[in-house]
Amino acid sequence: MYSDKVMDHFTNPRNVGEIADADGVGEVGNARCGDIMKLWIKVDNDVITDVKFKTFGCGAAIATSSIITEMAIGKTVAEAETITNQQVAEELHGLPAVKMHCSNLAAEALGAAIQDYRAKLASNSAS
Amino acid sequence: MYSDKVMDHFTNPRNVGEIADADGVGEVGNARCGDIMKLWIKVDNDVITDVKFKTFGCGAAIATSSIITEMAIGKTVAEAETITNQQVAEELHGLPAVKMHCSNLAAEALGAAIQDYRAKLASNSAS
Amino acid sequence: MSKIYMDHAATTPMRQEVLDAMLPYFGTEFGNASSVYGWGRRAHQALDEARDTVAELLGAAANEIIFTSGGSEGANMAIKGIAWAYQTKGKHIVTSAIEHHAVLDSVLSLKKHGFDVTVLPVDEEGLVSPATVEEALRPDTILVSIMHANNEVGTIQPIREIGAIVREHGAFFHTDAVQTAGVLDLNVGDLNVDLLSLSAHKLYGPKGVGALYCRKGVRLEPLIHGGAQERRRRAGTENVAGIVGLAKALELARQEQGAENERLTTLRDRLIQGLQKIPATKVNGSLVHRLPNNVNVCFQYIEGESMLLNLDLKGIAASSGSACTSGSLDPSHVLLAMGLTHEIAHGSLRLTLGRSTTETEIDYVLQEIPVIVERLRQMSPLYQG
Amino acid sequence: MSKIYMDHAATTPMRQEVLDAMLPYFGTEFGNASSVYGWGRRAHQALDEARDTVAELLGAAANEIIFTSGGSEGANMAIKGIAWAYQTKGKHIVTSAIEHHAVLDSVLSLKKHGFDVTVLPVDEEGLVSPATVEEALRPDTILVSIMHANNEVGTIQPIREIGAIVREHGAFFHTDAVQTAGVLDLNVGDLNVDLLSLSAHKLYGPKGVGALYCRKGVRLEPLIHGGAQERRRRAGTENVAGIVGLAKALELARQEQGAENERLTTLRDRLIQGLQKIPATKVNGSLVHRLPNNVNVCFQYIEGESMLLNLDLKGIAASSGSACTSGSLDPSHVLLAMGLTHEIAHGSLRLTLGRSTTETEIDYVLQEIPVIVERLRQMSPLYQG
Ligand SMILES: Cc1ncc(COP(=O)(O)O)c(C=O)c1O
Ligand SMILES: Cc1ncc(COP(=O)(O)O)c(C=O)c1O
Repeated sequence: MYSDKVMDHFTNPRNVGEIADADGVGEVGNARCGDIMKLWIKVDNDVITDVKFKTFGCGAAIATSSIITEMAIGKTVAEAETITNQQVAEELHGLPAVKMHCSNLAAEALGAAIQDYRAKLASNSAS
Repeated sequence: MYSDKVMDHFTNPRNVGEIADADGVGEVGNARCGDIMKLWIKVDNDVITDVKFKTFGCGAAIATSSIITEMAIGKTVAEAETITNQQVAEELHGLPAVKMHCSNLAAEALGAAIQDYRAKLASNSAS
Repeated sequence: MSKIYMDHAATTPMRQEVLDAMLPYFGTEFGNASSVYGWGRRAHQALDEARDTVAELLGAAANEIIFTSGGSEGANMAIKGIAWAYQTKGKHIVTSAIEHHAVLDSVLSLKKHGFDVTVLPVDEEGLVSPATVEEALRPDTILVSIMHANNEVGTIQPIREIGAIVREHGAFFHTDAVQTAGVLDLNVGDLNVDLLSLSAHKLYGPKGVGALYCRKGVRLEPLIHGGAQERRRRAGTENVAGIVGLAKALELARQEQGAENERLTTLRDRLIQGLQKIPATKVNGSLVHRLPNNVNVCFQYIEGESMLLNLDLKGIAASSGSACTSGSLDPSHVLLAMGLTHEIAHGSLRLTLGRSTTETEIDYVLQEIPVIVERLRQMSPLYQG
Repeated sequence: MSKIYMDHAATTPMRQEVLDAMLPYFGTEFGNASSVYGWGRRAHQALDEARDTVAELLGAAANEIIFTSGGSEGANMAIKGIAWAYQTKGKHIVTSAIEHHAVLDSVLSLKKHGFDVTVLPVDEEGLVSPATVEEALRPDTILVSIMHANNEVGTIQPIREIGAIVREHGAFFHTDAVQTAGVLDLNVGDLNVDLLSLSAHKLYGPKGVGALYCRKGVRLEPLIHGGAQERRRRAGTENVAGIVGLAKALELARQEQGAENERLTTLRDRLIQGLQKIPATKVNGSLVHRLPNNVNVCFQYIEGESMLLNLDLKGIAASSGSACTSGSLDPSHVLLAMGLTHEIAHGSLRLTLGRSTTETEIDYVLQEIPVIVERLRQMSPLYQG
């Protein structure tokens, strides 16, 4: 049911882990629904230089987490923010209909991390 | 579904035909129900000496008609009158449940013929 | 002469190609199509492919096909499914007097639940007229169910015309295509139907499997509740082998249908013409709007079952009325609806030809039947020969 | 190591002996069992023999057996059939929270028709207590449906005791024996049941066929109306090959059941003990009242599907919750009813053993699972390893 690309990212997920001194952290989903995604970003000069994730969830949740780290690294924060769940699914060569909500989660987690980064930035410059 | 004995009587029915100078004739059933049985008897000295039948009906109807002619011939009228549909079915080594009503018909036709014979007798002795 | 099978409307022998297509799913590919691992995915893929095949042959989309356990389940699912899903829209259902019992009894069973039923008459050829359907439609009519071709007399109904009228009126239209699937072109668009049911064993496929087409957007209350199979419209672990067999049988039938229909029509007409020579014989059903394989006649003064038994003794398998109602003692409701008397309806004989039928068989049958008819008539108190 | 199939509760590979028994009915013996000629009579006789076999194994009479298209149809037929036939007696139905969806959704579907439903809780081992059943019974209770053994956690219910209570009360009692047929002794007299449903594909028979036992004198409104098959209780041309396969599979299972259950119980316990060594692991379901082939565990901090995919990559076929509800995203309703949190229920794994299972396979699985669990936990934001 999953594409080869999904299975590749599921089997060899890229960028698993945490970033101790992350510039932004986002967490979405909840255990009740069976999907939690936590995502750390490192930003240098408005460019995302590193992303790491940890995910509790199904195959699609893990694969979308993995691929979105690859999609985000190297992009400016503004560019990364426009990544949609549609794009994530396309990048994985499609997802089963019942699994489309998982691709939402990955884009949401990235968005949450960027928001956290922005909030930190604002409070830093405010202080 | 039919016993070999039923099939034997169906394939080679005994005593098919009419008796021109019958002492009694009985007809039961109706075309609407798909079964009509007509039975002629010849009586000599209170003993049934010949029986003939014509039947419009299913395999069971034809077989029961045939066997009841054999059962009746040689019996006294009183004896023949006691033949039950149960006996007819047994003599044929059983009939399918859905066909039991046909065995009724044969005994009824014989009964009707005997009644006709008795009625004629009565009107003859009366005249 | 070896045994002659002339009861293809009752069921058909499964084709070797169909069995071959099914065998892997009885063997190594035994997975449950709902499972995520390899065995499950391959079973699921087999279902997907079968669904695509069936959908394509019907001119439908794959998600409009629901696999069933046969024609009876399909008809029940369509009729009760629409009734319960749309009861707030109306509770009136229209059908015809010559439907298979799977349709007729499904519709009638709803009466107990407060549905109102109109059973349309047919003319003496066994045809439902579109005008009668139109007259029967009411504001509260939610469903019309008219069979594509009748299983006893082979009459093909004007489904396209009826469908247009029903659609115009805003009701749903189901057709029981059990006798036409694999024989006629079944394009749900051309036929103007919303629901169409078929059964594999009538077209050289396995028994116990069928399909229901249900147009996109048409809701159905499930007949069988439970698991999420068939997009929640029909629960139960899918009969993968059977479904693969159904698709294969349909595909083969479609390929051969043109030539085979021509061949059967010639044989059918030869048989009808031969039987018409027997005195006091009536051919039932339209000679024009007729399945290529159906012959149905009544021989006056004799009863059907005793004819069948005699034919069986001569090695000929035939039927008198519908095989699946042979547990009943009433004469065919189809023949009665066409205006035949009980007496004559009891003497009906149905011969339905198929892939194995040859001219030699037809000629043998034409040689034996007159003898049997004469013999039974001589035994009949109704016959003044 | 070749592929390992440990999902026998989802479906089983068909046995060669079963296929061999079926093949004639896909070939020369293709007749419709309702037909009067030779082909039909032989098909009918095959049905009679299959019916006798099934009846004998259940301690029932032949005319108490109704052939169905599987477990889901059987459950729907039993539940809706009783509901509609006895609605004037009462409209209350009792079932349990851990039933298969075929039962649960059938019962719940009746709510829309004015029936009143009590869904009984289970204890943390997944057991329904007879006392709870007794408390739930009311004067208007017409039916109680409790499964014989659960398909997810393998818990065997006290059917005999519950049956006695229900009978005493004058209601009817149905048990879904889909998971126990071919495994446990099923004597309907001993079990005190009025209705019992089973499915062939769970016991090395074909998919798409099953049986419903319905005690003599118990009326059922048909689910599938139409032809006179199955004594007017289930219309549709009989799936002769499938029914013959069902009978053969049941017969073989009964012969081997004793020795096979012993063998499986040993393997099962070895597997459970091995898995218990993994930290933060919970075994679900009673360890005493348990099917010989069922293992069900929850690994905290990880999600079931990703475990299944990893197992699949290692050649191990398993399931997380019931295969037929895997289209759903909710965690198992069975585990939730047993008091597990959503979070933990998401991490459940079911391994169900069968005829092909060996000790070598068990040991291989025990070697791979801890690695997979650890790997997924390392990836999990919930795990503080
Ligand atoms: C306990 C139980 N009941 C009912 C069913 C439904 O059986 P089937 O898939 O044959 O319809 C299943 C299996 O899917 C089951 O495990
Ligand atoms: C016209 C028609 N509809 C429905 C059916 C029922 O199909 P099945 O026997 O597959 O349930 C049949 C055949 O029996 C039929 O001829």
